[in-house]
Amino acid sequence: MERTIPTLIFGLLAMLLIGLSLVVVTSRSVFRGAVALTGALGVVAGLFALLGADFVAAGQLLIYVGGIMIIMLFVIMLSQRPQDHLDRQTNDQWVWGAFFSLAIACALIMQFRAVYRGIFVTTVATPTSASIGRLLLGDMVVPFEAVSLVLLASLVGAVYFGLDKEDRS
Amino acid sequence: MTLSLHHFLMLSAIIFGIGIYGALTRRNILGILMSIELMFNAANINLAAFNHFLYPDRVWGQGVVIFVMTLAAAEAVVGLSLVLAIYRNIKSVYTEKLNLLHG
Amino acid sequence: MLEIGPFLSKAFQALQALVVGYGMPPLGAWILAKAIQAGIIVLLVSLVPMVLVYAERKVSAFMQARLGPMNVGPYGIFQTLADGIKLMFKEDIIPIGADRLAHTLAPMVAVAPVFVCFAPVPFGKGLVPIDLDIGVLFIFAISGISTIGILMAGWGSGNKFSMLGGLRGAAQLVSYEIPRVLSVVPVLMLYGTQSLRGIAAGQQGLWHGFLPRWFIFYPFVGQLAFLIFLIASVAETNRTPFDIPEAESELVAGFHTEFSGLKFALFFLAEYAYVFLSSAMAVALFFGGGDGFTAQGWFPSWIWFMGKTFAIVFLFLWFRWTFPRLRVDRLMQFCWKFLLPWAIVNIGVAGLMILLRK
Amino acid sequence: MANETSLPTSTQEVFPTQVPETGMFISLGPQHPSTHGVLRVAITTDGELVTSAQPDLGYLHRATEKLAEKRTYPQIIVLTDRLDYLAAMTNNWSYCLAVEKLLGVAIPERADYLRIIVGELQRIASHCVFLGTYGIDIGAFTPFLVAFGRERERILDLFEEICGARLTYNYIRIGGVMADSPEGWEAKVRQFVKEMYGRIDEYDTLLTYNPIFMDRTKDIGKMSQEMAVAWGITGPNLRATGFKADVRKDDPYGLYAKMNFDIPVGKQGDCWERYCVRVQEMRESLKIIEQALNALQPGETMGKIPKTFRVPAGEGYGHLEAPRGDLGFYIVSDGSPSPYRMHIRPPSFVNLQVLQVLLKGWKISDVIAILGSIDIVLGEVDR
Repeated sequence: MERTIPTLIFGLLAMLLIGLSLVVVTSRSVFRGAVALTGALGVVAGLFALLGADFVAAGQLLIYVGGIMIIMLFVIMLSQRPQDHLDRQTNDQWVWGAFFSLAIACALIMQFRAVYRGIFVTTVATPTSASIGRLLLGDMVVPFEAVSLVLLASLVGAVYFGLDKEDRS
Repeated sequence: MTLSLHHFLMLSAIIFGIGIYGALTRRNILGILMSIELMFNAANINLAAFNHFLYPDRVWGQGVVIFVMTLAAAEAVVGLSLVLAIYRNIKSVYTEKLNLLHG
Repeated sequence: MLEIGPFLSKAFQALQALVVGYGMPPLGAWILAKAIQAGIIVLLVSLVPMVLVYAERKVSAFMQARLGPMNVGPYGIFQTLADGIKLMFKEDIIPIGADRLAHTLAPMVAVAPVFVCFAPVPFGKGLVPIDLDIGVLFIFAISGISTIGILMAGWGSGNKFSMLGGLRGAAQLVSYEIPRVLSVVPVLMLYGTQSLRGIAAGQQGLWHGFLPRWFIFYPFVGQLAFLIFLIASVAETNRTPFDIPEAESELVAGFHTEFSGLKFALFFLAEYAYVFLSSAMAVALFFGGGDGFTAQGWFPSWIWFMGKTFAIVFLFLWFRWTFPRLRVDRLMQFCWKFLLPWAIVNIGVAGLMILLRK
Repeated sequence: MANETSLPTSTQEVFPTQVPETGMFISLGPQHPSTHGVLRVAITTDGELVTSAQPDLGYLHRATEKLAEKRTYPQIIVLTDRLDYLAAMTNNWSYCLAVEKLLGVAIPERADYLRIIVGELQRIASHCVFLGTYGIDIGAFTPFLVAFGRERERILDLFEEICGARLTYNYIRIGGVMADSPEGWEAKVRQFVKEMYGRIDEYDTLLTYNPIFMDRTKDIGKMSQEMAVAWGITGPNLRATGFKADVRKDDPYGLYAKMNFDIPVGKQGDCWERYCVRVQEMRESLKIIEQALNALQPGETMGKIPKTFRVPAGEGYGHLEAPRGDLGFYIVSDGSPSPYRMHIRPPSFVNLQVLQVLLKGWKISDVIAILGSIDIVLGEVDR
């Protein structure tokens, strides 16, 4: 009983995630695609929670759903018109793209099945925020600072691209 | 049936494949960006799964997930501001319209 | 005393023992107990907005030299109920130019996260639905989902005013989320936990025998953090003076222009539930939760908590009926040039304080 | 930015046939909460910035001027009530001034003082509506119910007592006023005036000096003096630019020459000063009412006017300072019981025209602030 419930939840989340991802790449309306992606990211947060990564799950919701996707939808609202879903949304290479991506997915799945089959874990998940905090400001402090520099650079870059031509000088 | 590492890995492989398909075939720059986000998330699922199943007493995998998310945020912000700049100049977000270097 | 926390936990234990006795597996019994608790929360979160709507109408009436609702029931207390029934039976209109899916889903996406957000709120001693270790972060993360609902409403209505409202809403909510989260960081630093119950528990007791050990009474840090949190919370709930996404006189009704009936009611429910949530968070973070300082024994802790929460809700109502609306660019300037720097300064000062105390 | 005084070159700007290349086209109205009636403003925007704005009128046109040609002179007063429905008293008065000029009749002194009292009360009531609705435009709801629902209501009660109507009074008649004030009315007006001073101070604390309100309105929608004169702006909007013009002083009608009051003026003609001039005017009106009440003596309230009369052929123009500006009635008579032609110069209509240059370059939120501060009444714009 205790074992099957996580499996059930996983199956549910997996189906939702695959379905929503397919909507993301096939939907004619970019807006609907983005909403589906938002849902997919939420489902990924659920998977993180299932994996015992509570802090990362909350971070996923906060950063992806509450931040990135809102900016994404913002840009969609600025650059799309509601009637744009009448246009074709895929290019001419979609057959080759499907073949190629299917090949990659199959290769990966076969590899994973071969190498990582039957690895279980019995430990109970414990809260992780304290240990992640120690990790980020301890062992990982150099990448942490590097990432903050990258963020700063991207912020400056985004502001620069966002300016009008006459404002740039 | 009990959950095992390869379930998560297979799911992430499928999502990664879908992401590649989207990135290869979408006409819309925004669609391509969204597909890339999907691929990022496939990788994140892997990282968290490896952390959970192989090293349950440590959180390095989760730390890396946080870095990936931060970098994805940076990527999205720059990418989207580029999309807006492109849209301002050529009034379109379709990739085949970006042919200024085509002569 | 009427401490219902221990009583409730005993009742749930008895219930679980009972159903296990009838042959239900322990996990099933646990899920049943949690489902009942969730049901109580959903009921509470659905009922509180009705009280708040009535309070808002009465408070605004007294501020505006009039009586407010008086006809339905004594002093009009059933007015909200009547309005709710009216909204339920109104026609659900979807405009021709609308994106039907987004238009239908938007109110649900806006309202669903609120219920989840109440999970880690400590309503009193032993009255925490789920004592999450990442409580504060959890609430911020989940409540961010509601913004998607606003954007979907703005896009899905197929209306320029709604679209502008949605755009403004996205910009505003993303911006004010940042100082709101940062303003809480000093609290987390000081008490060393993200659990709302833990934070509230850390604020018990008195300084010098009369001043409660609430975070708001820490010199400088406490007041500034509360101020930033309060302002950003008002902005997050789209209420005047930050109601530009639904600015009535400019954008008709912004993102919910095209919504009628139950869908409109859901947006309303979300707004008031978020007001209640923000107030409850402020009480747990800054006002010691269910702590009753010197008058500790006079009332049970959940009455203290609710009383303080409604006092802060009153602040929300007061703001709304006193201030005009900010302009959209000034709103952004206020967030990025005033709130954000001060929130960061506040974190620095809190760090210094903790260092000096060691 | 907004200093050009030329008309738009083509109708293309008014009714764009296609979506503008950058930004979008918004039809603000005719059904919109802050156009104060059925005005439509066709706006094209670039982001939130307004690139062009065209007021589009006529939704409320009732052909008042043509109707007047088929009515007898006393019957037309009823029509004037419906022009600026927030200031019907001054409409009546202005029309009666024109007819009285043609007839050459004298008005009893008491009637003239009563006219001043109700006229100034009407100005306060009208500015109360402005204050309340402008508060709503900016987003503050409380001033509306305080100014509109409390003070204006008391003035309307006073009007109801003196003439039986609350909105369309038909009180000021050719040759005098309809009826003398009822017993105790003057004391009530005195009481109201005494209390009103405090109320206006209350508005100041609630709205005028509210930092957010000042932020929304100061330096917004600036109008230079030259521009105001070129577009024929009158009333508080003109005075806010610093131009000291008031019909009550420049061309005194009735007994205003005897009254002692100031004309409040602004400096730079932004929204906040347009608002402030009106609040200041309410105080001046209170002063005038006090003086008129002190000078009020018992006596006749109607001149010697027969029930039916013919107006000698000729033309007459009467104008006065209505709450919204210079309101004029021009009447051409051919000696018959009804005018040959009547023309109205409505201040709202003239003030409205400046919007097409005043709105350009501001944000959508500012459009609402500017539109509200011009203070138009559509009943008068469309006539």
